[in-house]
Amino acid sequence: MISPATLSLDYAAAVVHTLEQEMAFNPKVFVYGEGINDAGAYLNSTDGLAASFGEARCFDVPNCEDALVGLGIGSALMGYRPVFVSLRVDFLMLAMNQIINHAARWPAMTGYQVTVPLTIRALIGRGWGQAAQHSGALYSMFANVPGLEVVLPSSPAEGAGLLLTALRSDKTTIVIDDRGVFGAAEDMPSVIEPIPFGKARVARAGTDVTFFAISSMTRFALQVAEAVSASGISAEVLDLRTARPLDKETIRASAARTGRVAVFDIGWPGFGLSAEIARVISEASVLQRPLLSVHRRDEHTPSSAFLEDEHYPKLDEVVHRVKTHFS
Amino acid sequence: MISPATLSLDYAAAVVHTLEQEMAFNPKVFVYGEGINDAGAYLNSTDGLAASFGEARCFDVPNCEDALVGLGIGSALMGYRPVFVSLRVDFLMLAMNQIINHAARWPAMTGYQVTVPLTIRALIGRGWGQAAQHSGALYSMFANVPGLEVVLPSSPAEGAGLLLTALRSDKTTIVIDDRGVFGAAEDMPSVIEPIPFGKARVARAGTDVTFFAISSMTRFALQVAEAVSASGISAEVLDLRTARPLDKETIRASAARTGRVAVFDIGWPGFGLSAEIARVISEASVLQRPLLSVHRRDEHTPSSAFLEDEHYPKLDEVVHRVKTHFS
Amino acid sequence: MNVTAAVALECLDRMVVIRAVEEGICAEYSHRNIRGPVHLSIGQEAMAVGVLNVCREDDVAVSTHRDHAHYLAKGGDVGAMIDELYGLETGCSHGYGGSMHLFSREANFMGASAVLPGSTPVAVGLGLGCKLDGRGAVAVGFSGDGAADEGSFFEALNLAAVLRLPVLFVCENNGLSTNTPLAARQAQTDISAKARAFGLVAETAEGVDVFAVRDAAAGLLHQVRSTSQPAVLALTADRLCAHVGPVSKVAALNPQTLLDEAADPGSRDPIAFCVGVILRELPELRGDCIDILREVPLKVAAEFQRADAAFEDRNKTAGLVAPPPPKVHTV
Amino acid sequence: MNVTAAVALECLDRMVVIRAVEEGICAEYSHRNIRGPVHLSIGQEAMAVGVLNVCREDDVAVSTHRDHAHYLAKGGDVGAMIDELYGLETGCSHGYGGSMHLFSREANFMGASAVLPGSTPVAVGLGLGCKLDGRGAVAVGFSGDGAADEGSFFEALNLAAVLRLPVLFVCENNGLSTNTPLAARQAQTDISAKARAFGLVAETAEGVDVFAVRDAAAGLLHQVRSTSQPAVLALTADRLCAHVGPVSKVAALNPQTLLDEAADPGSRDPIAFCVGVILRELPELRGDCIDILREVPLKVAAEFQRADAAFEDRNKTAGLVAPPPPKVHTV
Ligand SMILES: Cc1ncc(C[n+]2csc(CCOP(=O)(O)OP(=O)(O)O)c2C)c(N)n1
Ligand SMILES: Cc1ncc(C[n+]2csc(CCOP(=O)(O)OP(=O)(O)O)c2C)c(N)n1
Ligand SMILES: [Mg+2]
Ligand SMILES: [Mg+2]
Repeated sequence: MISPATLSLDYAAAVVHTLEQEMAFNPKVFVYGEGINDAGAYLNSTDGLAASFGEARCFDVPNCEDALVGLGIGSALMGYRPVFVSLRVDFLMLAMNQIINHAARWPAMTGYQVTVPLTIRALIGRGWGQAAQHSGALYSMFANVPGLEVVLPSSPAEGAGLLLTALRSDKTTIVIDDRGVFGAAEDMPSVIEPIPFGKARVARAGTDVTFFAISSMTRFALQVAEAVSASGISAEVLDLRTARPLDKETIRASAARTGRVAVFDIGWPGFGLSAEIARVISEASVLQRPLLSVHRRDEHTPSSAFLEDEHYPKLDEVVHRVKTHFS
Repeated sequence: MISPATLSLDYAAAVVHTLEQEMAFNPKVFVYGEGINDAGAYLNSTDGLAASFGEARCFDVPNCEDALVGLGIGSALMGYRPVFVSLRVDFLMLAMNQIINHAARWPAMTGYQVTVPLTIRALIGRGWGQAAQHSGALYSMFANVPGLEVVLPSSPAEGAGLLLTALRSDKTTIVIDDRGVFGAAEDMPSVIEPIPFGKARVARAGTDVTFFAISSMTRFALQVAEAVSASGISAEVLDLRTARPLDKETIRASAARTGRVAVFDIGWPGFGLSAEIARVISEASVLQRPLLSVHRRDEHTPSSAFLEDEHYPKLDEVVHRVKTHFS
Repeated sequence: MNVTAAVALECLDRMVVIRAVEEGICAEYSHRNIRGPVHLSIGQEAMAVGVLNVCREDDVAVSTHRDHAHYLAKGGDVGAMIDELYGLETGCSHGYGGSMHLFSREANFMGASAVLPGSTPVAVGLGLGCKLDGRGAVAVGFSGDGAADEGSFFEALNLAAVLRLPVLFVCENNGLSTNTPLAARQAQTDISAKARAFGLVAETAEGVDVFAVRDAAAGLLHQVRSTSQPAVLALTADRLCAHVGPVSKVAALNPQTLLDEAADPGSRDPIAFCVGVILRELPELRGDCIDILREVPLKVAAEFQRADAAFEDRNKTAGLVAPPPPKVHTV
Repeated sequence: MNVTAAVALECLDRMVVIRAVEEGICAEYSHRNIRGPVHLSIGQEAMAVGVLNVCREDDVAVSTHRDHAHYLAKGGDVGAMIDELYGLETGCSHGYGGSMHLFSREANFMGASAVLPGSTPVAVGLGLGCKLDGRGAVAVGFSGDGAADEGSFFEALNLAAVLRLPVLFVCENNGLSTNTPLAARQAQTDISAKARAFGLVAETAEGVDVFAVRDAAAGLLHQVRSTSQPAVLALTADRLCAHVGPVSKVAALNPQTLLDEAADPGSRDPIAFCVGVILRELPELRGDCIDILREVPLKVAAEFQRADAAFEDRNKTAGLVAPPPPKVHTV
């Protein structure tokens, strides 16, 4: 059977497809996670891997995040390319000693004689009343740390290409799978090509204002851009793709060109993405207008559907803010 | 014996003095840490507490950071005011599940019906070849998180007043004791007064440029300010004191006044203090000159005295950068 | 059965309340006014009720993602819990907690963590608080067998033992973490034996029999309270429901079905088991049992109706869009 | 003693190399060209040498803050280690690691973590790598008794057991974590018993006798290698030095002193103990022992001189200010 040149896949299928492609290509790649081979586990993003490659290359493990990251570091030091899947980024808090003190630092500690090519996928996302402990977007604490790469794909095709780069990267890479980008399908080449880290994508061209977005907020930013175009505001939307490395050049060039910027973040404001973008811009140039940051409320996520709704930015309100702020 | 109105204390003695004052005043306060009652433990910053208050109120514990923070959270929920002392902030990575998912979130999870008045002191600091795992300044990952307070005193008197506020605060507070502020003594009132969080201190008045500094970098910034004053640059030095809450008003007012800012940070640049300050400024006003950030290199600390020396900002170089950048 | 008639009925009543609330969730969930993950305790009610029935009111408890039974057995208000499930401000956590973070200051139910094994270290701190308070209260920390995969679980046990804190760690072993069996996660599955190796007093008991749980818990609580040393109670029972979501695997509460099922002394349904023990040992309580089985569900159903109406009312101003049909979330 | 003359002398030689390097550190430290915390292994040499002497070259090892003995016993280069202490680019970690992060790719010494119990989970991953490689190599993870306070230590043991990984966890119990005794930190101090409760094969052996360590390690390594199941070896010895800093509590290496001390079969100095065993069981090796004790320190001293000169040289361009007199850091 000849496979078609283009496939239409949703995020989960795109992740599975990419893992299958790379696992077939590179026998050093393997995947593991808590309950990983359960039906529907990880929102279907590991479906069928065990069937295709055997349970030796896609295996279930006990609940022990710290040891599980250690498992990845040690095998990575031996030349393997482990992929640890964590159902929620919040659960990685149990593994911070291994991630920050070990995965990120082991290369430095040896004078850069070793690499730790470990990939950690972790889900984040809003909705369904999961409250404070199950909806965190704790990615900026990783993005602060040298030695790590932090990736936040905005769509299925982006997820595929960026994951492939993670799998091939020699650094420990945290790939944040945002529930907000699951669901809808998108066309992509059947042979996935890697998308380089640190290169933002122009999701929409524009001249008056730049929207820097990441993860599921890219779609949100595009919606805002559409909405304000009617008022004569031409917004450029940049999908940053990776929070570390960050595409400083593109950020600065676009900011210099439009002189007006807004940041669309999935996390908290303080020491977060809008802060980092402000730094990147402010270190090189000046703005004509104050920076606008769009982000979840600076508090832990409530469970109630009513409160949760208020926790996240609302399209109408943001559209209104953008209009008054920049026009 | 009448105690003098003013005492001259170094940082460790100031911390001990503050703890003694508050432990005498409030029987709910107790202190614990690994090896806490060893001679010279924690750079002498717990000296004599067990002798004064008994080992029930200053006790040694096993090496188990996660459980130790849990110990603090649980007793705080019962109305106590525990103080956990960690020799290095890096070791708190083992306790991130308790700190981020529990201490910071328990109030939110209950709809703010409880508070977690826990104080965690953790040392950071450069020097003595301690390499990557013992010299981290991992405070910005705490400052990203609602529900936490993050305090970085710049001197003995500041350490005393800010610690007192931490001990009385109803939130979980991380107090970062920077080795760079130990050593020299400073005068302070013998009865310590609390210093409010979120209020920056003008460490030096100036008109041309604002230096935002924190922790031991305040002294460094003052030295730079002195050095550039000879070239006719009048620098205001603001000691931010707390990274969360941050004194947005003062930051914005000073930035608006001078239009030129530099940030003197003890941590890494990405998603760090200079990022956050850039955000705070950019959200309200514009700069006349690009923001300058002074920080350790964006890599893990090497051990070698030669390499370590290059890892941290050098006075001469920074003075040169400030002169060319702002004049 | 080592209890008075009143206590026997009290235990049954509490279990039926828990079951009725969870059956209410199953019934109402598809209407999509309850929005959020729910981890039911169907099959596990006897563990919560047995332990907490012999606790003092001023003993403090903390729980996990599967906290309904613990909250209710500790004396948490039924209506406030249901309001919480509906996301109302009148909920026991003011709408911030939802199913996984129930809280009741009055009942000394100090909350629940949905991250493993997060509430276990917190229980150690509660134990320290109890000890410092000096009033003889004990902290009870509930966890599952999956939490005992995590290193922090044992770290907490050791710390409590070293500091001699009055903590009863109750590990509810349903043999599963989501769908992964215990033997695939722990090379040695005897959790009490591990606790003993860490220097704690530890026992294993059958968790389907509320009276056996009660006896085991009473013995350990007495030790914990009198010696100020922690103990572990490992209980085994079956999760007769999905890991998460409104899926029960037992027949709905109904006096006749339960009386039939109660005839089987090997039943794994703790309510049928309890009824069976009562009928065999105190047959004169048959009528009381039937009353409980009949009346409790009615009262609970009324609470759901009230809360559902309040949700609709509240949503008139909020105008939330109904979510898509509930998917079975695996975790 | 269950070894050939050659192996006996090899073990002694390795221990003397370790001791000589650490005595060199003590001698040179006050000159302040070695800048950084040093955790010596004086008193603990037999544990490192006994275990690693029976390892294969392709077995991989990781260690802790107290890593000198492990690095050297695994075959790490002496000169490269000393250069590392002096912060030179020629150091085994190119000056990035220092005393606590020695590394040798050639010796399959994969590094060391100075955060508890950080290298233990890493050892589990190395074990997985060994298993996947399928060449019969084993991962050896060294830790102290203080690391076994931490939950993550047991989590790692369990994971290795569940996944059936070839890992030998060597827990060097010197009874202290900085200055806090084991009994003040663990309610039950038998670390092997805990490991067994987690389903691992575990043994305790005397860590002062290099030959006893060797035997115990050989037995466990054979099991680990042939069954691909992890094991724990808990060893006891005394730390005859400060926790950190250049403070030795034994007499400096000297043939006569050691021969005298060797007469005491209860000596806690592993080198004296080893010499004693050799003299009693293979008295014809007396001359070889004396040669080792005399010559090794000279060779090592020459390396210090070379490195010290290189430091001075390098500092001509760097112009580092001499640090204040070394303070005794407690951790
Ligand atoms: C640290 C962490 N890892 C993974 C999860 C996902 N998770 C939620 S519930 C659960 C099962 C836990 O099993 P157990 O402790 O036995 O409780 P049970 O669900 O059986 O009551 C898992 C793995 C989590 N909540 N926290
Ligand atoms: C997580 C963590 N907590 C605390 C420390 C501080 N610390 C450094 S060495 C040490 C003692 C460890 O004892 P042990 O594991 O027995 O090793 P030993 O020093 O006895 O060789 C401690 C507590 C640390 N390095 N890491
Ligand atoms: Mg379970
Ligand atoms: Mg020790």
